[in-house]
Amino acid sequence: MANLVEIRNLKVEAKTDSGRIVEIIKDVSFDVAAGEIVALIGESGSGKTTIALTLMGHARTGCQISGGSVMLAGKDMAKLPEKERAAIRGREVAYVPQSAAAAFNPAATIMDQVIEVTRIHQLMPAAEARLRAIELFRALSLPNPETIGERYPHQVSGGQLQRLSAAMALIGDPKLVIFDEPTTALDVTTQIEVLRAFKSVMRKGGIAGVYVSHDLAVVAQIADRIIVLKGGEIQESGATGDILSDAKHPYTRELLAAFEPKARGTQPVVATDNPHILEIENVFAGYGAIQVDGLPLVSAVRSVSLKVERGRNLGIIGESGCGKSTLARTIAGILPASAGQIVFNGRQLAQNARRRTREQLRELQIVFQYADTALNPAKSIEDILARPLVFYHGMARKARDKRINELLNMVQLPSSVRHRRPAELSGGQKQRVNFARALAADPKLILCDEITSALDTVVAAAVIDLLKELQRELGLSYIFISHDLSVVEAICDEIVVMYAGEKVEEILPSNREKVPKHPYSQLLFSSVPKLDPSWLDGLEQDPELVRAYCRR
Amino acid sequence: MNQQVLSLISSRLLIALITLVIVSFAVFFATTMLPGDTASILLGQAATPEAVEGLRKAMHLDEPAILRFLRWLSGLVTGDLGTSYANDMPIGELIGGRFVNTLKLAGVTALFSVPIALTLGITAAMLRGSLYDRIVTIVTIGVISVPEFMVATSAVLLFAVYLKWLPALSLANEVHSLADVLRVYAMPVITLTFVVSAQMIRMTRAAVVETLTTPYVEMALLKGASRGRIVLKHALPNALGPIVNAIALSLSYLLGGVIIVETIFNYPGIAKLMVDAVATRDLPLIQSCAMIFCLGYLVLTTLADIIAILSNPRLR
Amino acid sequence: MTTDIQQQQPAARRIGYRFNLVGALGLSVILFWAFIAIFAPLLIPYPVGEIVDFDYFGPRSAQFWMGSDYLGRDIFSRILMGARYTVGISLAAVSIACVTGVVLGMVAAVAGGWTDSLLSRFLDALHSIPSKLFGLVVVAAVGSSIPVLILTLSVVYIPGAYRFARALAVNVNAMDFITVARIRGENVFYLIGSEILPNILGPVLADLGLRFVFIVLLLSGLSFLGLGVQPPYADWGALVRENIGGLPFGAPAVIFPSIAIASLTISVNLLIDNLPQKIRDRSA
Amino acid sequence: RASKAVAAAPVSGGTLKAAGWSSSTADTLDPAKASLSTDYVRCCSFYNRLTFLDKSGTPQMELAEAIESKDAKTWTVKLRSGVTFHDGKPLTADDVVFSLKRHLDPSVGSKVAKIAAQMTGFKAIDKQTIEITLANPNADLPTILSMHHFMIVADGTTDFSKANGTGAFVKEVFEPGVRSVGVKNKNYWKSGPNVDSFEYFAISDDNARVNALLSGDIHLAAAINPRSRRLVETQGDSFVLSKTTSGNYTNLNMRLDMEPGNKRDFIEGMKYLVNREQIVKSALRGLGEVGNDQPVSPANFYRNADLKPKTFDPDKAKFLFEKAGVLGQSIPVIASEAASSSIDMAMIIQAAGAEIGMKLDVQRVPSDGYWDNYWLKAPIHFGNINPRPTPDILFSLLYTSEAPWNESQYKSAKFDKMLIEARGSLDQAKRKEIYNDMQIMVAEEAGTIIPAYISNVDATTAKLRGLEANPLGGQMGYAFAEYVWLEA
Ligand SMILES: Nc1ncnc2c1ncn2[C@@H]1O[C@H](COP(=O)(O)OP(=O)(O)OP(=O)(O)O)[C@@H](O)[C@H]1O
Ligand SMILES: Nc1ncnc2c1ncn2[C@@H]1O[C@H](COP(=O)(O)OP(=O)(O)OP(=O)(O)O)[C@@H](O)[C@H]1O
Ligand SMILES: [Mg+2]
Ligand SMILES: [Mg+2]
Repeated sequence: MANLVEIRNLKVEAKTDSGRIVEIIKDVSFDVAAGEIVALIGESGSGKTTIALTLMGHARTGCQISGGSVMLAGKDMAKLPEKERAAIRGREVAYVPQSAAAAFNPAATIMDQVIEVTRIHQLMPAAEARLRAIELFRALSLPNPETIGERYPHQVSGGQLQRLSAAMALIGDPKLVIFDEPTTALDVTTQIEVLRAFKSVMRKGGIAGVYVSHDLAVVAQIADRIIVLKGGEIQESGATGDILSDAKHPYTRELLAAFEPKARGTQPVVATDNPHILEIENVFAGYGAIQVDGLPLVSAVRSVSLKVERGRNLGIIGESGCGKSTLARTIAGILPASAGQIVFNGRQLAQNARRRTREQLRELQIVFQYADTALNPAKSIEDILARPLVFYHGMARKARDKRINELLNMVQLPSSVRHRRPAELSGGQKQRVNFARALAADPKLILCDEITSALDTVVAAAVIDLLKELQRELGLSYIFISHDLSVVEAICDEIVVMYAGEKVEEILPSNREKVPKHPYSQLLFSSVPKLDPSWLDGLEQDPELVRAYCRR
Repeated sequence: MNQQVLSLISSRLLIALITLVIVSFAVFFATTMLPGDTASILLGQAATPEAVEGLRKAMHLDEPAILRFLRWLSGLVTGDLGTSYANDMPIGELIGGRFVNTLKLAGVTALFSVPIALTLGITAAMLRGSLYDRIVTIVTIGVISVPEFMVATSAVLLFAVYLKWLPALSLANEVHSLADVLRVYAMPVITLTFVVSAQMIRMTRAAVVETLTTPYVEMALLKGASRGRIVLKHALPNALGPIVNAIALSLSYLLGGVIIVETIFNYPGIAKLMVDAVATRDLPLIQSCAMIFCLGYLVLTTLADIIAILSNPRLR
Repeated sequence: MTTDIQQQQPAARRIGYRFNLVGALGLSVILFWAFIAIFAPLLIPYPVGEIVDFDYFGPRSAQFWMGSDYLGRDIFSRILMGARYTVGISLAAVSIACVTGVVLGMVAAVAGGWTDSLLSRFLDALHSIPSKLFGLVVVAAVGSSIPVLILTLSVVYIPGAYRFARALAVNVNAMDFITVARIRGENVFYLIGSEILPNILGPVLADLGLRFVFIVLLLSGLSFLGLGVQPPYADWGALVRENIGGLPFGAPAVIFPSIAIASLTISVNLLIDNLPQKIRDRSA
Repeated sequence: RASKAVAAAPVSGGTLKAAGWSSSTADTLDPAKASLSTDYVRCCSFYNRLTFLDKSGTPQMELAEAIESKDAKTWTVKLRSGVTFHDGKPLTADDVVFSLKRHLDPSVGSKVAKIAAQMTGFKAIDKQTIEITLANPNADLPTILSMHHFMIVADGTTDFSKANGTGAFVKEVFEPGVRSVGVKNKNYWKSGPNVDSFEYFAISDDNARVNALLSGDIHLAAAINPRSRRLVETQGDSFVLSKTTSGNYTNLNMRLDMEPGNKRDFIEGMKYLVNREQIVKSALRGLGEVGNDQPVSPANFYRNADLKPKTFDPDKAKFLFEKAGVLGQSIPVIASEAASSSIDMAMIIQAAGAEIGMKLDVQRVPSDGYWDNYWLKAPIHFGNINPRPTPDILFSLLYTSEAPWNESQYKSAKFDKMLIEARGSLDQAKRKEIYNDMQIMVAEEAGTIIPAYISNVDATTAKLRGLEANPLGGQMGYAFAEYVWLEA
């Protein structure tokens, strides 16, 4: 037996809501050698997680392994009785989930959950397990390794939790660890630290790994081999270097292409008396009761000023929690600013959306990050798009129908989606509908809050292209919020970097190379992974800076 | 325990207090709106104008309602519940023994029904979709659907009249030993267990099923944990809030809703006392009983909320 | 990408609601009783109040299909007519309770602040009064008639429906699409009617079913206490109650009304537990 | 002593447990306020009266040794000697004067204040003799004094919670609305009681009461529902039914001063519409006797046996209704569980009316508040009258122009005069003659339909012996505890 894992002709079936059986994994075969890290990469829904879970002999409810074998160290996980499977889980193969925040039981301490594996399989006495856990915490460069285990999951940061879930996987000394997009939910600055920790621990222990991701650049840093999936089938597989330099399959090339920086012609400024569509000055906003100084208890945005020119785009970046969304919500009037001025189209806006006129509301639209929650699941796409048409423009049935078709056309959706409900669309499609609804109002400015963050790279690139095209046609302006630098760079003329509620730097279009001057901006820009496999090992960041700006 | 928990708990207590004040207003004025004159009802068939007048004076019934409300409220606060119109006894004395009886019955019933309901609810959730689960579900629906007096009467006929294992009445005063407790409380407890468990079973099952679909439960499964461990260690602690809430609602039913059981088993509890009080238009007694029920409900639900707050480590 | 999603759409899904067997069974029993309730006066073999049998608690016979009651009346006719009251009153009460409770719950969730606290406190206070005793006091105060009965039953269950709907609506209210509608400038009525209601409809319907069962039972509980429909008519609970003396003999007069109650309530629950996916999914 | 005449010799010892049907927190140990059967039972076990009625309805002496009068206006009561209260105090004339005089004080709230009002003078002649003066002659005083409210309490008692009487049992426990327990009075002046202790409570639910008896929890279930008869009878020899027809009745009252009772033909028609046989058979399951619309029961000496009940004649009724012009109108009839069997009776009358096109709208109202809100007030409603020992009490309570409970607002000066006349007469034959005429007047002219006299049926275990019928009511006129015994 040469390989630790041998998957042969794996088939997984799922039962859809209407009772139909569909094959979501079609005839997949691959191997993982001992100590090797193999990456599974592909768009959302391509079956990455499903395959990863079969390695544990598990299929989510509604799914079922219907054919093939999953040999792990000589045992077929697909056919073992449940009891024996349970005995292997956690001991020989362990799992690091996509969202550690959801995978930790909120009601138990971290230590209890980390050493639970040793308890279940009676691997060692609890005291010993605890010592070993502390060792692992240290190895994963977690702060306060001695005491962090006594906390509850909500008391540590996302990046820390992700590393703790790795400790949870490693405590049973598994031969194989499965990582399911472990860094997707993290900030770039945090991602680096987590990746480094994973890499060193795996190397040291000679542990084999299956690393699931849709981000080629991340995978490039950690995997020995890459397997490209689409629609439940393997498209291509090969050593990391080969795939990056010499991809054969068109889908892989598409993935790679999403990384190439796109040239962007600066938009001509529309000549009017007032070149600015939006000017905000010294805006303060936050949450909680208003204190004596007139500011809220938790202040999330402090003294931010910015200007957006007509027909141009402004990008806002910064780490999670720095106040980007708060700022967008303040501009939109959802969260009234506690101080400062917002001037839109030459006129001062009321802080609260309730006191703005219908016209003002119409001209300034906002598109949210999660298309899922921004679309009413109980309504059809048609109804969703029709409402602003009726509400703002009082359109009658016929005109409305025509306009809906136009809008769908604009966002490149077939008119057949009209009668569907949001749940029947993919993530990218939903985000387009979301955008079409904003367009239906005929706005002048659209606030885009992380509208591509929930999409995978290929789809996100398509959405960005669409935005650019619409801007050319309709002369819109965007404020584009993201924590992904490449996305912002692709579309924006001007970039604002925020940190802890404040604007730290403004990178103007005149600065053609976009070289940041502020140390935080520098850190942020340098943390974006590159396609180069040696990037992570070669990356050197000022530890002083890291300590100052990363709340790990 | 930290500041946040303390402030959450104190705000819950404050809410309960406000509700109680609203209740006391509502109770007092709703009851004074009951038609019929207490004095003439008390005299029944023998009411003559002179007798009625005499009685009204003796009972302060000729004073305005507001005055009586204020007097009553200040009495409540100082623990003086007033005097019964019907028999001139202090309400505290009238209610005292009955209330203890009600608490006893509720306690014994809770002792039986809560573990039964939890066990059935949890096991049904664990074996979700199985034959066992379906049987439990159907049986609980069936049990919910049978009127209480039907359950009680059937139980009496079976256990008391035909089998003669248990007494048909539940005479709380005859309890001297543990064996007596079992004998005397068996019938009402059987009936009430039927009545209150079904709801608790449904709620427990739903709450546990909900947590069983969470990622951390899947994670536990992937750690190789057994079904029992998954449910007890991972699902249950997180389902505690809704379960405790369901238990609180059921127990509050045991305080005030058991009128039918009290009637059939002739159990001298507080619900029957209130029904009597309505019949005799004994306003102070009605008001006190109503306040006790509301207080019981509020104490239980507030307690459940506090337990839910305390059991949520995010708030610790 | 758009095309393959289109292919995944099974054509059959749009046609209508799909019930599974158990759900269909529940629905048909309910429809059966609804039919009986509507056409009862045409179906009854004997007038409801007439004493037709010299015996009492008579056995089943060709003449009296379900035996006779404690006065010697035909229980079959009484059950058929009783359907009117049990189904009608419970349905009316549950509708009023749910509509009021759900609307108030949604308003509280959307409006928040003072409105929410005030409504919540007030309905909590109402909730804390035991239902049977509440019914007793109300009937003592204003007498028993069908409208009073319906209103009493609905008032008893409004707080529950309110709590339930409010909890659901609060979750929906936190969703971005509500924010989108708000900053479009929509008013409260549009928000609750068009944005929130469709999303909580599934669970609300499920809750309505359970409440229906409780109302049927409370109605029978109230008739135990002597409140309820006017003679010679009687709801099923009252039929059980007035004939319970026949239980020791296994008299059909007490068995059949019990079966009727159980069949209705169990069916309602079976229907709810097996509601078509399409309705059930409309949850927050 | 009647009960002693029974062949089997009484056995002493045992705890007697019995259940009545109603009790509430208004339960009292004050005889003047007693209003529920449970109160009567308790009073009978803790106190004594001057007289009591035997099973034939004849007054017998209890605490009195003799009660005499020459003109039926001034009465002399001679007390039994050697009687002591539970606290040891001997019984004297002062106690009797106090006990009787209380009823005249409005603040006491006596239930028999109206009847007691005729006793205008009380005088303790010596320690053992009292003189009572009446406002008008009344030959029935010995019978009146047998009413449960006229129990003798110790002079000056204001707190009745000790139930300090001269009765067969000494109070041990009294919880209003729950139960009372008495233990054998060792110093009882009569022989007896047979049982060592006596516990009494109420089980308001009819079925529960019978079930408690059948399961052996109690020895006697009072006033069982006619429907339960079959259940008890199927149990074989271990249980016994004891039936008393004492004159309790549920009646339909139509006020003569209101629509539609002010139309003679309507009243007449209703009397023909009531199927008395069916009421006895279906509603009462045979536990009753057909009534003839007047209150003097078949057990009573003064009963007019020649007065026949109206026959059930729907056609005649229809004719009369048509004549009164009420046919086709919907006429409300108020019934309630408070007036026992009234709902069933109402439905029987309603069904008969439906046959001839007479729409009677039966409205069932809650029992609580019924006597206050509907009885005597609604144009057509049901009443329920407990047995009273004499026609004089019945008529003066229910039918004279001044009667407090004149259910149909029957007013007749002639009737009033006849009552005074009969009351003052010491000649029994003469009185019987007057009373017979008065019964006819009531049956023909008043708006009260008395379809049946309801038998009171107590169910007991066969072990309970010595229970006899009594015209004062079921449970041996509520005084059974003193006389019965428990066979081993
Ligand atoms: N329980 C289920 N029932 C039915 N279909 C399912 C179920 N789980 C997943 N699927 C389908 O199986 C396919 C593969 O899902 P999977 O979660 O493995 O994708 P993925 O590559 O991990 O996607 P992502 O990047 O979004 O995590 C998808 O088309 C999904 O819709
Ligand atoms: N409703 C709220 N109540 C209290 N604090 C909040 C609330 N919403 C956000 N915050 C806090 O305000 C700060 C800014 O949040 P904001 O959502 O604007 O961040 P962001 O930059 O959009 O982050 P992300 O990239 O994660 O979306 C954070 O510290 C956050 O914890
Ligand atoms: Mg996945
Ligand atoms: Mg954000």
